[in-house]
Amino acid sequence: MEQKIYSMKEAVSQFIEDGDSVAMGTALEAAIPFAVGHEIIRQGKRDLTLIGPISDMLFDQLIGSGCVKKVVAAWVGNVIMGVGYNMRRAVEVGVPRKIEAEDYTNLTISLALYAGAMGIPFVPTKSLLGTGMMGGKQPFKEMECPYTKERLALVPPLKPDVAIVQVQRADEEGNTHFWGGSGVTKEAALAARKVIVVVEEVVEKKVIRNDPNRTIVPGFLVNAVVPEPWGAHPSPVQGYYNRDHEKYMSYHNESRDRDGYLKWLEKWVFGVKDRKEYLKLVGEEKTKSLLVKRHRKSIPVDFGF
Amino acid sequence: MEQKIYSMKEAVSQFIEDGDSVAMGTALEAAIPFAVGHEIIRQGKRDLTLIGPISDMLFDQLIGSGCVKKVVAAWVGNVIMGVGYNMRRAVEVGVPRKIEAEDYTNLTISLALYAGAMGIPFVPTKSLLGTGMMGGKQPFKEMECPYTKERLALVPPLKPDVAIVQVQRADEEGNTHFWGGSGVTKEAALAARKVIVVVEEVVEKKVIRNDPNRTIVPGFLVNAVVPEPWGAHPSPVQGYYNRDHEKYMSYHNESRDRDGYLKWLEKWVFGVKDRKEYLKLVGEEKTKSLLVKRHRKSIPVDFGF
Amino acid sequence: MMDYTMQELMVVAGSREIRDDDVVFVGMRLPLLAFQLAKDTHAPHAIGIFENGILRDVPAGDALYTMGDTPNIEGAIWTTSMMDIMSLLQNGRVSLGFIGGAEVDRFGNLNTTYIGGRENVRVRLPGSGGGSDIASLSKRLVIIMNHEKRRFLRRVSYITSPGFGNGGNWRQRVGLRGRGPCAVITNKGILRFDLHTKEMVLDSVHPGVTVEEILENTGWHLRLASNIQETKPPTKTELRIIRKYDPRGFWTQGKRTFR
Amino acid sequence: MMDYTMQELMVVAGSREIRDDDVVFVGMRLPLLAFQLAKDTHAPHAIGIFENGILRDVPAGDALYTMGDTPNIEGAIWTTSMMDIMSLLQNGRVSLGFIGGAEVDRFGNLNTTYIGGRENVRVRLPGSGGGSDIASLSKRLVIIMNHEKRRFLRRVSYITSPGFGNGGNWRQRVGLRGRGPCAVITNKGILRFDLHTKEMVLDSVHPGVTVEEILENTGWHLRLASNIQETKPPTKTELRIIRKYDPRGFWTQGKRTFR
Repeated sequence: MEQKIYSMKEAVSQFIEDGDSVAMGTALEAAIPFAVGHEIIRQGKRDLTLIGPISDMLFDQLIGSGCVKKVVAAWVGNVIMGVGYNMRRAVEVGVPRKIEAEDYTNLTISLALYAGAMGIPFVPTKSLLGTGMMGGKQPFKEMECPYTKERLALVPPLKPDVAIVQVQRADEEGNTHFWGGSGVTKEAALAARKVIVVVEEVVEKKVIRNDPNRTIVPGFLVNAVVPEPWGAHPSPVQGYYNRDHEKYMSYHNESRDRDGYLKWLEKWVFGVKDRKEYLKLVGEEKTKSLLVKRHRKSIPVDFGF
Repeated sequence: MEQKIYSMKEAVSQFIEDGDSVAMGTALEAAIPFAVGHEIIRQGKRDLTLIGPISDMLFDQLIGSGCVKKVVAAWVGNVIMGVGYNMRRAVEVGVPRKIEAEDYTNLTISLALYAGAMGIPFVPTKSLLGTGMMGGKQPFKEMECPYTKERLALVPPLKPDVAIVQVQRADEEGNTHFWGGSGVTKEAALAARKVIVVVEEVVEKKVIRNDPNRTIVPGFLVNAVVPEPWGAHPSPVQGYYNRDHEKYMSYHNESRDRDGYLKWLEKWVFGVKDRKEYLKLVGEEKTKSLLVKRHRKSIPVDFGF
Repeated sequence: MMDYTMQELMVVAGSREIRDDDVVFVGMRLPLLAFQLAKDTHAPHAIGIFENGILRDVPAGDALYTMGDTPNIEGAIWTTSMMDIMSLLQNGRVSLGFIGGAEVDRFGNLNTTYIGGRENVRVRLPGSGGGSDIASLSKRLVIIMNHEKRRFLRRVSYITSPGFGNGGNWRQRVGLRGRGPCAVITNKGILRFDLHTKEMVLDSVHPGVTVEEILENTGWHLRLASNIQETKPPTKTELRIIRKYDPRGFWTQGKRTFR
Repeated sequence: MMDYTMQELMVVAGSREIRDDDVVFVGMRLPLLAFQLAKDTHAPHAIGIFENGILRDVPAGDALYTMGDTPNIEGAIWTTSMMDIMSLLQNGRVSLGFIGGAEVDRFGNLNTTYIGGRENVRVRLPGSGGGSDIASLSKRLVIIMNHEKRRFLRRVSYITSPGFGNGGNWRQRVGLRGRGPCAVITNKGILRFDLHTKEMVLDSVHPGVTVEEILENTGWHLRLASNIQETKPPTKTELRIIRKYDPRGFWTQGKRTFR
């Protein structure tokens, strides 16, 4: 069997190329692949198109670091604090560079990725009609339904070059378990050309086989499995750690102007060489405080015969 | 909270009306709601439209009992033996009555139910093109894609009046767990106007809450929960009992001519008043032999915080 | 003496829009608190759905800052994909949605994307998220936002989430399904919409606020309902419940801290 | 002396069409056995998918009669919806599909629905199931069926699963994606398709069968490949494996019993 276990450095270097479209943050506010994002910044990837439903801080960081040419998303900012200042600077004044934005809604970015996963050239919807998202350079068209004669907006597929799938666990072949609200994770993975899975734990294949309904991506679609504990911090991973709210607040304040952002970047991304060093900077006291305290275990079901 | 626990008799009488379209057998060869089907026959429901992907014997029984006006399906027969003789007699010579058939494929009936669940008036597909399923009274249209100019077939939504969801367990409010290959179960339930859930076991709500990713239908869409152990026999229910292959073979032989079918019907449906009596007829030795012997339990995951 | 904040009053007003049989597209911030308050008071059977893929019938076991927080998944009834949740919405299964906005106009259209319009961006805001979908597709819609002249405009420069367009039967003309907004809850009062023109009308004024103050903070000549009421203030029970779900006052006391 | 059945030979021929890197849309009956045989011999990394919502990378732990049998779910890698599986197919992720049919014509079109055509039904067969989708969308397609004159027709009266229509570039003209059938495995021989005309050509003859016998059992003037081979018979190992997966001979020995 093909070897699929990679370090974060190797996986980003080998599977994300300049100019790629990358789906990230597919589970919305949870399981955001911050470790991947920071490694992309360290490796200086350029001209990326970021694809995601909402983006809680991560897209803002990649934009502020000059990695991004275009954002295809329903929302870009900092969920508890509001705007993303790097996104504002890039769109409003072209700092650090001008970026394009394709504006979706959460429903329509789901439909676009699902169309990509289903292999069809569009899906119709009753959303978008009458909004500013129609027209211009936006990808949507309008048509009359041949059945009902009602107005429909059409959403063409999104097929990311790479989907980053941040989850609890996978086996060495990339058979991937996830629990919690999955957002567009499965759709993005099924639509993508390459899939990188970032896991808290690599588990034996038996763990997957004992609960195949928990699988969100089958291994044959996966190019790399990256074991990276705490890879989603400060976002939460159900069953592993909770959200570190303060980090979102301090980022908001620190990134308010360009200099402040560069200082943040120097400290949290360039100042560390990998996730281990990053976690040292976060501090053990903090990570300990984020661990799961109130456990709620699923009750086993029988897959036997 | 609204009382949703019903006996099979009550549920069929109250929620399935003459003329309704009913989605059944949504998990294909597994978890087929035979107990529901037999109660429909006993209550003499008429002019039903049956909706399902494939139908392993159950649709054939309902057709042979005169309950059916129309079949909307990808396949109607007996999976290990081939044709369904009642389906043949109904279509070829109108016995016991002439029925209409709308012919789908497994992909397109999925898309139709999914379109129903998504609330959109069609989904395009690359299947169906060039086949006999296009044209005539069939529901599909053809169009040129406004993006790619390629030919597309269009599949309009199916919105069943009733979806029968045969599963392992649900709580009293209809929050429903299923494991195994789900076929079109979720899509049918989300598309339907009424949902009847048939369970091997009614469980405490805590069991659902401890594993919300296992939920396939949320209770607010469910009208009735029917506790009916062995309700799917002779089809299998993962973790509860295996498939009784012999019953499919003997049915095939017995239903070869109309008289044979009527004898089968007299013995297995009209000869018993409910599932309990049916199981007595099957015999304890047989049911025991079908129980799960090689257990395979899922490994718990933590939903805590 | 006012022993509550205007945010708390907004939460209470929001919760009063929730009926016991509602399926509520909850969103975050004040609407989330409104949902939790309603669950604990007059709407114990209401169901809350969240676009990341969550359906709950009990409030979360700890304070929430985002819908993806771990306590919002613990004890849920259904955790699934965004597609499934948005399908419920598009299929007409959601009876009530809440959204906020940076700018609103007299027909209830919201802009949360481009201040100044797409071609002439002055401020780039985060965008729609699920807001536009909720405004387009939920049966009833409640808007919650601050009442300021720069936010309450005659005409928004960009429609992220459609209200009634340019009024009248615009929604039908463009093909939208949901009935459009039924209330705008601000930190000064509650506004509703004229049945025919679909223009916003001042319906109630919060305690301590004057009609004049509201008119001054509205960017067009706001029409008044014939019988403007005073908004009923929060009860002690309601305040106790809100403070249980926002223990640090992050959303309702303006205390932006987690310590 | 032939110590195997023609069904066993068909299984072996089917398994030889499977490559180690294939994602196979398995189906049931002989193709399922072919997949299991290939897994245990030359294609250990092949993946099998089943339309009820199953993906497996090891054969099931007990004999299977339908894809929904409990041993087919036990030990699977992914159990999910039909939509997900069919999406893999439509999205070009399936490299090989197997289907059977009641009638086939010289361009590889299959009828499994209406013998006599839809308007003039002589026999109503079960219909497409996933067959039509697999024929339309999988990259390579292998047809497995019995070789009889009434089944091998110049022109089928109804196309359930499209082959090459009326030949040439018909598939592109009607908008189909998959490359169409690459082999027809029967109980008498193996047929392939002319690269340009897309008409069926006899490629190999099973041991003990003559070309004449095949021509007599084909409803049109069947063309012959320039170098017709004899189909390689099953090895002992192959037979042992087949009989492990069909221990009662239900599919390959014509023993329709479970005792």
